[in-house]
Amino acid sequence: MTHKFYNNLIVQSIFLMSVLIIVGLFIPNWLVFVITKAIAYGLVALGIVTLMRGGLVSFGQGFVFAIGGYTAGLLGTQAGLTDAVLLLFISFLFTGFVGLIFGPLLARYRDIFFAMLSLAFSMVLYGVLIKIDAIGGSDGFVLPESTYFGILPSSDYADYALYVVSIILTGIVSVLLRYYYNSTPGLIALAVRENELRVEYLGASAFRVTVLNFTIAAGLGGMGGALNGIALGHIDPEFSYWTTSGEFVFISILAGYLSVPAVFLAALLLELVRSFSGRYFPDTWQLILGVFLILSIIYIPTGIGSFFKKFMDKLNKKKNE
Amino acid sequence: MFDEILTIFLDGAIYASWLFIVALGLTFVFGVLKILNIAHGGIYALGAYSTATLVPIFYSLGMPEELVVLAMLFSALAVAIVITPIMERVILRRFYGQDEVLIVLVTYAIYLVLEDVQKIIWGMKSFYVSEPREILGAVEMGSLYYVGYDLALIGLAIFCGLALWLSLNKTKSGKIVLAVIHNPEISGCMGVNINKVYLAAFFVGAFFAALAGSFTAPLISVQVGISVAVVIESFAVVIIGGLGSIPGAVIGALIIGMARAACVHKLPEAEIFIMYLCMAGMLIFRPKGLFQGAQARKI
Amino acid sequence: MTSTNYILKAEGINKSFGAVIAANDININIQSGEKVSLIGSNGAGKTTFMNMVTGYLKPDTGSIIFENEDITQLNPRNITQKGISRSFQIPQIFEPMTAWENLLVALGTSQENHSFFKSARSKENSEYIDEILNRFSLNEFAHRQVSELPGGVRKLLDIAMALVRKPKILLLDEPTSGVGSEEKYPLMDTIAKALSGENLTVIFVEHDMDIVQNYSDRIIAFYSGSVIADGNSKEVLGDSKVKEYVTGKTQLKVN
Amino acid sequence: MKTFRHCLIFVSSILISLFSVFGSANADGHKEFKLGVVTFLSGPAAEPFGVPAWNGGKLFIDLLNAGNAPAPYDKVGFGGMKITAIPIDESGGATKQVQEFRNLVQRDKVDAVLGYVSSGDCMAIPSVADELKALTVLYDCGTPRVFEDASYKYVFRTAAHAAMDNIAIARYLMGKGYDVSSIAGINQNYAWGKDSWKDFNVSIKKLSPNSEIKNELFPKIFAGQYGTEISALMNSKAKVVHSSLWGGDLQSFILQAKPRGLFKRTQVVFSAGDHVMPGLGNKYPEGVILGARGQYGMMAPDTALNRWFYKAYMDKYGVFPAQPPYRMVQGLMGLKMAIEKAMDNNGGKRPNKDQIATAFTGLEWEAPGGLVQMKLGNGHQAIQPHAIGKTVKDKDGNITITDIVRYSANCVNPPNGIKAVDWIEAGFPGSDCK
Repeated sequence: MTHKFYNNLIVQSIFLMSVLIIVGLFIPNWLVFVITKAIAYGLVALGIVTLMRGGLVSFGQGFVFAIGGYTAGLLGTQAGLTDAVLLLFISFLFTGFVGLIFGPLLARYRDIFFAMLSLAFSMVLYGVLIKIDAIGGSDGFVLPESTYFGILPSSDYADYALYVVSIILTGIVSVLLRYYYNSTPGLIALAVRENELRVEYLGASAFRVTVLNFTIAAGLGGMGGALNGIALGHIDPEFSYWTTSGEFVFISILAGYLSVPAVFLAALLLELVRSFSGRYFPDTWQLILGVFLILSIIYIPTGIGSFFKKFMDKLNKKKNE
Repeated sequence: MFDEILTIFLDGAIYASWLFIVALGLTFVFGVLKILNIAHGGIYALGAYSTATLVPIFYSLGMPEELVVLAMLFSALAVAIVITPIMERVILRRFYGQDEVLIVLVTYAIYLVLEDVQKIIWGMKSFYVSEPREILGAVEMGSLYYVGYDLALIGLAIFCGLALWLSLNKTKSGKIVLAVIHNPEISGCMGVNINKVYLAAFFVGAFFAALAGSFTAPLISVQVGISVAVVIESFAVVIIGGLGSIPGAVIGALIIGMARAACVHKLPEAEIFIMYLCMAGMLIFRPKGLFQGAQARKI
Repeated sequence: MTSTNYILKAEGINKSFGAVIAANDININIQSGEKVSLIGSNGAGKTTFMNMVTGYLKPDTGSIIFENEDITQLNPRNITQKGISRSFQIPQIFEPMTAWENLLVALGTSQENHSFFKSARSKENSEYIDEILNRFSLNEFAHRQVSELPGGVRKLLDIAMALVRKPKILLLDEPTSGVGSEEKYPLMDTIAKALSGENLTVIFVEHDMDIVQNYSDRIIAFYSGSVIADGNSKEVLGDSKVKEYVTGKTQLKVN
Repeated sequence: MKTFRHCLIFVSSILISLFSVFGSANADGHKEFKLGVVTFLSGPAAEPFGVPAWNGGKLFIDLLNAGNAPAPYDKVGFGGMKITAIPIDESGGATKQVQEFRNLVQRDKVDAVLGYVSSGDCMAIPSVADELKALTVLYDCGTPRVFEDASYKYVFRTAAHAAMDNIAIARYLMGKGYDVSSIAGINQNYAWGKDSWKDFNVSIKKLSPNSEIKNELFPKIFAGQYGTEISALMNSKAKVVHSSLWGGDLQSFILQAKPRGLFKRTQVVFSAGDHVMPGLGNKYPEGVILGARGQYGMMAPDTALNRWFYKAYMDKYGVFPAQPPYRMVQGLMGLKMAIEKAMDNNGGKRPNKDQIATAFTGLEWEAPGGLVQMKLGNGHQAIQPHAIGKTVKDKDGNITITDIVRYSANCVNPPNGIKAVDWIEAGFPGSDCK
């Protein structure tokens, strides 16, 4: 039964990825780019969702987002490494490692304190980044154009190449995370969310679960930051600013913690709302975004993911009958 | 030498006073409602705008100059009276008892809305109300001139802090608020109207936010975008002092104020960074701030 | 007698909360396989003792020895891993999950070397959980969300979760509290049945003297932080101090 | 279930409204020139820069579309094509701007983008612009590094960079015999502020080698509170205090420093000081030496073109135009000239962007602030004449500018191929001051 489930999951993901990759050829360039950006934000939000499954929300994912972005950027400008896949992977590993270092420091805290301390860390990083002139200070710097396995795509296809890479990457990450969520440690994380005391009394470490989730979230955040940096071709300390972190939290709350695809859908939704309101209401886009945030928190408090789950449950029930 | 120390001390004290007034409402609202109100910065900006609007009207009515402080107080009060029912009653109240982080997000959304509300009401124009700053004249301190108004900010900060602290600890309603801070559920069972306490506490917080804006207005050009930095500065103060603690806010403001003044005079390269450095140091050595108990874990 | 005979030893435990003395020079030795009940009025120190054994509280002085190892300063997690599990007066279960999932979490926490790529709902795990559900007669509730379950079932589930790890000592904190009087015996029977066949040391806190007499072979009576009687049920329940401070004169019905 | 329906309605209504708006925007006229205009519409830079600049831009675009501008700008729109402007808010940082830029080019399919006040944005946009082959006019930002560190095919800057402002101020101080034996600076902590201070203090040291730097302050941008900095500047007792602060920061600095006597004790110079004059009015201090980043506003040359523009702006908005509208109009004029030149070369047909880029390179045109010449950065970076003056109260008590000294473009701008800093360090070789 379990094998079937995973086979299904993998088959489904490959199918979905192929569809998206093919669709990418036919949609306008700007939408390809918006989706790539939404994936970058979605990856970070997926990290927060992973934390949320353990009962925590980080208001400072800009911290790892910026570290990931700067890692990819500096490898590009300083070490001449321009392969997008490699950059994304290295950023993932490096920020994951950073998460492993900072995780224990933060894992002692819960609720609002965790959120605020993570926010504080991101603001400290912001302070550091605007101070270091060697990496552009508050102006940030431009990233070199990315290559893909040694090939520099022509500018017409650069966006599409990155889109394909990010779709595949997201597919892999989503499947892996689904595995993790369904595994025993993933289940224990959910239990920590509900009753940490009991988890300890059952002999498992809530601390360790939190550090693990924080590390995963950091890695994902870093990868998202790298992807965002590569896609835009520019990074600056704004990556670590509190308003950036706020957007990630919003995406994860909008998505809820029940479904992985919902996270990316939420990210895309935010990206579209923001970019269209910025385009058609340049004077009042913040108002529109704010009202959108409030309304969606009021009317979909459990997130889009809960509908996904309900739908899937219904589907499964029908299948079984 | 002595001159320089005096200058650093005065500059630091003025800046710290400003920070304290800005952070006071934030830390108080957190203490009572457990809401970290990002929209605090937006209310601050509204306070500044409303002062910039009301003070010229006040002068045009031919009122005596010295009483302009009343107009400033009134404009802060007006902002709090308008904003509290909308924010607390209409929006935030729906979220009580839900995840605190969700509420932070809601206040962030409100912050975004307030940013554009300022634009819709007051447009893109800058406003100047430097007149109140001229009442107290200038004072010679060491080799420098200080503006009396700036020095009076120190007094205002002390007054605000003491007033809030005393009314919390020495009055009956203050004690009720303390009881709610300690345990809202039990206080509710004992007959305290929690909703009322929350409304009042939010009002006080909003009033201090607007007051900070009102008294900053004469120092700056009031225009769009003045709130974003305030959010993070007041946040730094409460992180250093400990969320929800009034004495903590005093210390937090003093640490940042003094450190910044010392940097500007002695080590200007570090100035931009010093606030974050204080915050980082505090996070590493005492992550819950100076005035927070150590317990944070459920176990 | 050498200490090896005792699975759990409490030596000279003192604990106070400000002016309240919760443990006053407590010395208790428990042998493997004993079924011990702790009695005493509220605030007598029973739960404090239990909390100190499981590491939630640290004694001011004295030490707790489990299988010749000092566990006084260990935290609840480490103590659980050593083989002392507990249940709670108010069931500590994961409300939005089903009973089955609750046990799955309990099982997961007892396993080492987790794989991140293997579903927790594996065949082995399912079989084991079904067996436990069976032992506790919980089968019919397996796939219902626990927040909807009746009190007695919640209690059973709480205990079942503690037992998943196959502990050496099981501490039950008022297993029948919050359960209707007519359900108490069936509940205790189910528990006793589930625990039978294992050489398990059980320590439980209980207020109902009938249950105490019927399900334990040793009783320890607490009063105001001190142990005032310790022995078999006849000795303890007949003790004049116990009558005065714990059971009350009239309530006692000796079989 | 009810909430589910709510959610569905909510999400779908958002999507529908978004796409309907998008759909309607996609209609593409043939005789139309779509121009993305990026400038600050929110945040602290909106009031001093973004909004007046766009006011000037809007006014000029309307006049062009109506064919009401004087020669040589009297053709309708750009070479007969009506201009449709799409304004975009510049706030939110360089990264957000890169994204907005892509949206303009890829989604709205604009024919050109004109914009960018912030130096950070100007550093970030050009590489994307070239990657997307999008014609881009940087109309305002200051940092000299855009075309010194790299070269771009489709990017043009139609105003001189900040080196000119600071070199001219240094020349003014020397020329008028001010005491520059000690200097101090307060500049924002980012490209603009740092570059400005460096250009200024190196220029001063070249012109007066014994000059000593007393104090260099770099408060963060939009700090708003300068009490401590003012004390430090006054304590340093420097003879000259230089600042490139702008917008709300400059206004706040002036408001805070004035009652403390900074402007009385010290000679203060503002490298971009005029644009806050319309707002501050008579609160502006006397005796301040200031530049306007060109011959703009009160320091504009007395030409027919300038008189026309000054009056048009004044009539429409009731306030005199300071540097921002001048600079945007200067950029629009350059773009117009380039397009029309390319059109002529193309036999009167609508030129493509490569043809426009070729025509733009090395272009010269007469703007209200004087002759603009695309001489640096291999024809992509403008130079222009400059003016420095000093504030004074006129007999009605109004603040105005006096003692104006004009500098030719070649006097205060480096020649092509040499970095501004290097040129200053080398002692301004080849400079031609009349």
